[in-house]
Amino acid sequence: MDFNDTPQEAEYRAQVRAWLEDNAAEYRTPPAESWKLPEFIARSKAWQAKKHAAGYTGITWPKMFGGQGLSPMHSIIYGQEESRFHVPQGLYSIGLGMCIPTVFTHGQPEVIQRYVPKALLGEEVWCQLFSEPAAGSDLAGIRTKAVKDGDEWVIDGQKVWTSFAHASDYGIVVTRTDPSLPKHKGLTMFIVNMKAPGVTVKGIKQMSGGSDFNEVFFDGVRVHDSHRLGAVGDGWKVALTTLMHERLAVGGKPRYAPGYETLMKLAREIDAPDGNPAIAASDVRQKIAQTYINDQGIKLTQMRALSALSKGQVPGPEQSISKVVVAKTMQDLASFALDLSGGDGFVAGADADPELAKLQGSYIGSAGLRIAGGTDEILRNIIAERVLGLPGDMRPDKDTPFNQAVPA
Amino acid sequence: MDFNDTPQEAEYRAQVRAWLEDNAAEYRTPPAESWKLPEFIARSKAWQAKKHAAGYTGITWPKMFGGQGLSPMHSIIYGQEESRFHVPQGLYSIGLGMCIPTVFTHGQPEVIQRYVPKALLGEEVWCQLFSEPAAGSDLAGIRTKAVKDGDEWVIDGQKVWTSFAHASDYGIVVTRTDPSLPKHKGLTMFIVNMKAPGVTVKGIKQMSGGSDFNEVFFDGVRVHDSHRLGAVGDGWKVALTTLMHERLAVGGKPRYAPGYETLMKLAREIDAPDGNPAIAASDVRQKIAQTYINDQGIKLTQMRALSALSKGQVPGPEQSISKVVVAKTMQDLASFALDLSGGDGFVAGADADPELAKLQGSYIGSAGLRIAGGTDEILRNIIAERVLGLPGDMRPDKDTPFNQAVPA
Amino acid sequence: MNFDFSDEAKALGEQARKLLAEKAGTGPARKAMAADSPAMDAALWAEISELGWTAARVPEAYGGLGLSVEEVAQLAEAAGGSLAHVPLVSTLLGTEALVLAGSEAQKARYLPGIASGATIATVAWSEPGAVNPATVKTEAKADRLTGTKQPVADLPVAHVAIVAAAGPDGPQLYIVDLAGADSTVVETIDLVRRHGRLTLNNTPAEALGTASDYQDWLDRAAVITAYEAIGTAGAAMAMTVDYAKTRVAFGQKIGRYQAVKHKCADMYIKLELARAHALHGLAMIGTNGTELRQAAAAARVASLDALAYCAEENVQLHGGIGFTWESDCQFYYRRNRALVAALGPRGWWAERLVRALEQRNRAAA
Amino acid sequence: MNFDFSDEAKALGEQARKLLAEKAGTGPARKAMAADSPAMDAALWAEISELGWTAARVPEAYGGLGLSVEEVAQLAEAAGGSLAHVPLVSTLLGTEALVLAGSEAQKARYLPGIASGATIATVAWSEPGAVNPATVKTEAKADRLTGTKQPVADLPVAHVAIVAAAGPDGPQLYIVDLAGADSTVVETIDLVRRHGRLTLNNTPAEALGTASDYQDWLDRAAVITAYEAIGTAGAAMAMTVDYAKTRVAFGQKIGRYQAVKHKCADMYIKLELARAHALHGLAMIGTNGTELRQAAAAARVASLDALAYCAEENVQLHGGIGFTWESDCQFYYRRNRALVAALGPRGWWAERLVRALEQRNRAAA
Repeated sequence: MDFNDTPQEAEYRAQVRAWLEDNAAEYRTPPAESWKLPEFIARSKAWQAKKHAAGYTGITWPKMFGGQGLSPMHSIIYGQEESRFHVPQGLYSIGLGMCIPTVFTHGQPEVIQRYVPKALLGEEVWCQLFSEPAAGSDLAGIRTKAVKDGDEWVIDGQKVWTSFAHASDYGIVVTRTDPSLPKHKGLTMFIVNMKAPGVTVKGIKQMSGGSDFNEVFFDGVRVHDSHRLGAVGDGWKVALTTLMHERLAVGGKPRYAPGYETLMKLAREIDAPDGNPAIAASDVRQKIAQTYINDQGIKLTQMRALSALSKGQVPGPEQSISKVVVAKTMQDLASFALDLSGGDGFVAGADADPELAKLQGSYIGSAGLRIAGGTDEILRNIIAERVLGLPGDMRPDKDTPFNQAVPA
Repeated sequence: MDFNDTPQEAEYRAQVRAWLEDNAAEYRTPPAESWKLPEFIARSKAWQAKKHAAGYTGITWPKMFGGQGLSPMHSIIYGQEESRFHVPQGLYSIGLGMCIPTVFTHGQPEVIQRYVPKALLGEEVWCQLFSEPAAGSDLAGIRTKAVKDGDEWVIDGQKVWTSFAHASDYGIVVTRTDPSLPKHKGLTMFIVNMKAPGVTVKGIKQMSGGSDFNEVFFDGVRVHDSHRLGAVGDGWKVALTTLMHERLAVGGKPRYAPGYETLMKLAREIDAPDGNPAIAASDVRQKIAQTYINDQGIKLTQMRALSALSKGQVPGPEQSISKVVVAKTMQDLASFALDLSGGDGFVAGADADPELAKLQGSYIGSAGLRIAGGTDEILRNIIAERVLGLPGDMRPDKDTPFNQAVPA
Repeated sequence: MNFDFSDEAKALGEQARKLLAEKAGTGPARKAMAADSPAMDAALWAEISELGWTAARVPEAYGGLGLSVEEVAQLAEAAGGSLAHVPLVSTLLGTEALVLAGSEAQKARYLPGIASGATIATVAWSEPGAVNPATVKTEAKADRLTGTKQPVADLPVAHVAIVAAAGPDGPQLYIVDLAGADSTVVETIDLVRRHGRLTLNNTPAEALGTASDYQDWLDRAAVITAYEAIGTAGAAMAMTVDYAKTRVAFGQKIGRYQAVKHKCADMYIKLELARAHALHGLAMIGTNGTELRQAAAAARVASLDALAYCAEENVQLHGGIGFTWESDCQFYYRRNRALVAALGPRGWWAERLVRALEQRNRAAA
Repeated sequence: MNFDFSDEAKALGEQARKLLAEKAGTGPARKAMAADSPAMDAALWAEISELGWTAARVPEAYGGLGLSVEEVAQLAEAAGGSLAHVPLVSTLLGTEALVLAGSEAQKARYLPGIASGATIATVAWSEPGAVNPATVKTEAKADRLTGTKQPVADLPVAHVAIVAAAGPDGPQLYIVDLAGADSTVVETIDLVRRHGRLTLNNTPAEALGTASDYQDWLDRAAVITAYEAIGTAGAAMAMTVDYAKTRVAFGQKIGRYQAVKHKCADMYIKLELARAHALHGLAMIGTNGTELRQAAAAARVASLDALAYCAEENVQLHGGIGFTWESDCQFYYRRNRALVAALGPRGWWAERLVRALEQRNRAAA
């Protein structure tokens, strides 16, 4: 048992590393101040084009769609190496990670030809339009409707929690095309032009003050039938393949989130109630131990999955515990540490103490992380049902026509 | 605000105390060894007769049924004073607390006349036959059936968790008299003679090794229709009034269960990992604090309810949190303290250390307390639904004929 | 047994909750959150002063109503539940210190103004690097104080600060007149309640009681702020319960799911435990009972636990919408941190509780 | 990356689980619980010795198979999951000490017998009043030990005990031949596994390695017993999940209720975290990695947490039936306490983990 690359993996890693050394030199250190949106987009596009030319895009995609036809392990190795640099990140993760695989799996040939190459090259940005105000955890409860009109469909409704909608050229959208069918049956998915008339994008301000998501309003937006993904009424199945790609993404702790070391450092500087440094207090030490066990346990669990990938196997279900552990551990750690720090941890920006400021950000941010991408409650359901085989919750509306379902 | 009796309460307490001083002197100290069943029953009967003669039985019952017609506060004061002595306890608590009130509320006059006085005098012991192997939390799922045969009913089935069934003369039993109706509708309650042919009582050994409950088997047991309690098909409603009497019982921590003082004492004698006495370790101190907050919080909550009673009001719903807090606190404390004590807390009888032995008993016993009289889960449902007004769980079988219900 | 609020206190609480439901709440809190909004709701302050809330605890001899700490608790709970943008709890805490430990002259100087609402008080114990009420480093020399106090709740609107500083026998309270004091605004995680920094540089001050009075005041302050936290936690719980009764997912009201409903039950359980200990604290204050120290510390710890749980799970059970700026969840989530900072962290108070229990056990032995 | 068991270890584990599913489990455990039953299942012991399980870790030079600690972990998990009434884990822990720290002569004397199954080993560190592996008080003077060891797992059937005693440089291991030793049976909360008291009164013993070897052995023992605990916890979880899939209440399988299903999910989460750290420990043993101390301590703590939770909630989710003597829930509930006692409590290991993290941080600085 070891944590080393196989010879093939080591070779690929060396090649990636050499290329990054030559090409990502300007990103060796973080930017002095964070980029404004236009600069972020420009830099993202330039970096994607560079990667594309060198063969580091679509690493796991089939070659026929412009990909490299390599294993997930190659993609992970590239990601590990790239993460040592501060290159612009995130603009393409939804589009290339989820939207385009859905397009080339379910789209018609001309549509694939039109959209996939430009997306991979980074020329066009994509977003995913699934969640709605009344359909969060219960994704199949969406109400945005699409009505056939000749060769076109007319879309009306509202989506929410859409990342990068304001920077996107296209999106994939799930709509309800037949409300007389049960909720999972009457859905259809389309490609939509985000610049089309009738599309309005509005930023959502979060509790943290940041604005990472958007609301998107559709008001009589027209889409040609050629831009349908999958058959009419198959939207739920198509959406599931999209979401499967999401699940493969490793959901660990946010890169800069505080961990047990933060508490260890803080506790050396703060007095416990008995006047000794807090690091000597056993309740603080127990919290350090628990935080290490949770955070490091998830990292190690991810390594188990990587090992399976490395052997060409499909990872087991262990991964599904990742976010539910990481998010609550973040909140508990931040709460404990801020408690310990008294008034200092309550003053905004923590009076220029960067560790405390990070903990404050983590206290707010973790509340969102416990929800985004599946709440703690939904994830426990998934673990219990898909991993342990327990029966699903009662779903009284499952077989009722959508337009006749009455909440129980 | 004070914790004092009102003048009327103080007068009653003084009277009770004087009577107990005169009459319970032999019970001032605990018995050298615990009584065997026949002695326990004999002593219980003698003590009950003495109380009855002095007017301390049926304190809250209407006078027409032989009671004293006094307030719940009087009953509580009597109980508080009696608990300072080690009188035989428990034989009549189910019978007089739950069964007989059901009998005099729902029974026919001749039946009341026949049974209530002897029960109050302690001559006859009663038990309650509700739970079944397939009907624990879901009490309305009982299957024991009663079939009409002329003026009589014939009962077949099995009950479980019956306290004192082996010492009882009579019991009240819920049966299914019409399985073609939905589960709550087809039930009927009867008085049953526990010495009748076809009644078999078998003790249940618990995980603790003790045997506080019984299984009761009914094999063609005949009951005259005059012994029906309430109308045919009204058994659920009748059972609810019985259970309401149970709810009024204050469900606090078992009298001799370890509390925060136990941990405090233990931690002075044990070394923490750093070599200092464990009482100096902040995680131990936090556990002491949390145990105090939970246990004492429940005692104080009960005092809030008593204050309402004392003012002649109906206590609020605060009481409902009692058992769910107390049982888990017991388990957590016992587990923590036994952990702390290493091998010593694992050796049976804890090598003659009475504190550790008590903690071991508490570790096992608390697992039962978290279940008996409503599991943690059922109690949280009750708090959420009855106190906070949240909707009930989905009950797919609620309106289905009992004999056609298929588990979802 | 009479372990309950007096009818008078209940009536005042009822009045307070009714008025604040109308004049305060998350709507006004959202307005107050705006950077350019006033540091308090002056109209509301005038109205509650008029109603005698600030006079409640002030003895009649100083123009007050001479009511008990039970009334103060009711007001604190109402203020906490409504997030009222007024320096009521700060003033009540300052009043309690003056009533407990003030000399005749001090009472005569400050209490009439407090009773009328003209004088706003606050308390200042927290310092950079001093994480609990026992470790204040501000120095007192010949009735002059030197040190930095922050974050101090409601400092931007206060006229007088009750300041904890290291006195001859350990930390104790001092009175500092804020006219002309060096006071600046300090931003905090709580965007509604205003906080400040008070820089003391050989600043004139007057000792308020003894080191022992400071400890006694801490007990009273713990009980009063426990009620404030109970109010805030109760409001967060009510918001969760309301949402669980109406929000539908998977064809059911989400309140039908045990994951949701059991969290609501746990909120209620934690709140009831906090209420029990806080009431115990009030009873001990009212009867000069020997269990005040333990009751106050237990009330503080239990109320902070209830508030943290209610505030955090309120966001969680609202799902995505709960994490938006537009949602009211953030008010409780942020106020949670304000109330921890207001009187020192859970751990310190749990330690104080255990020490009180040990002392009682030693005394009983 | 190859962070996984070897195929060989997996195959041995598969064999062990299969055999023990047939020959051990709660049925035989119930028979073993009877007071007059033998102290071990001799037939099963003969069979597993025959299969080479006790030989797995013994080097080939001493008649063993020379396999790695990965195989030991697989066997420990299978033993823990099946509650097998044999002294397998005790013998594996003793073997590990001999392999790690034994002299040529010591290995030659004991390992061949262990490999063949003729020699049963156990380890004895616990003492009355000594609550963790660092506080042993048994005295070592000129290769003679004086003190009392209890509870010692499998002592009634063991031939040799690896005993921790206070040596010249702190606690370390000694070998005590149990022929003629003063050993009595000690009843414990675990009614299946037998324990004993070993009274040492100037008893001949031989030092096994150094004080530092004792610490290294503790790391290995923590990883091995973590797998035993994972096995037991996994069996308790499986019992809960099976019940939740079949038991019906209120017209639904109880596994549909989120209160039930989320507890099952939490069991799984805790088990996976324990598995991750235990595997980390194995990897560190296999590569002589610098993170062994922290990995071992984390594995110990995480596996004890998983076991306590699975054992306790298994009873809870079975409801009334789970609390009966006839239910199998009690085996896991009681074994939970045995595994805590086996190598010292959670708190001590958490402290050891933090010290290891501090040391690493200092080294990195």
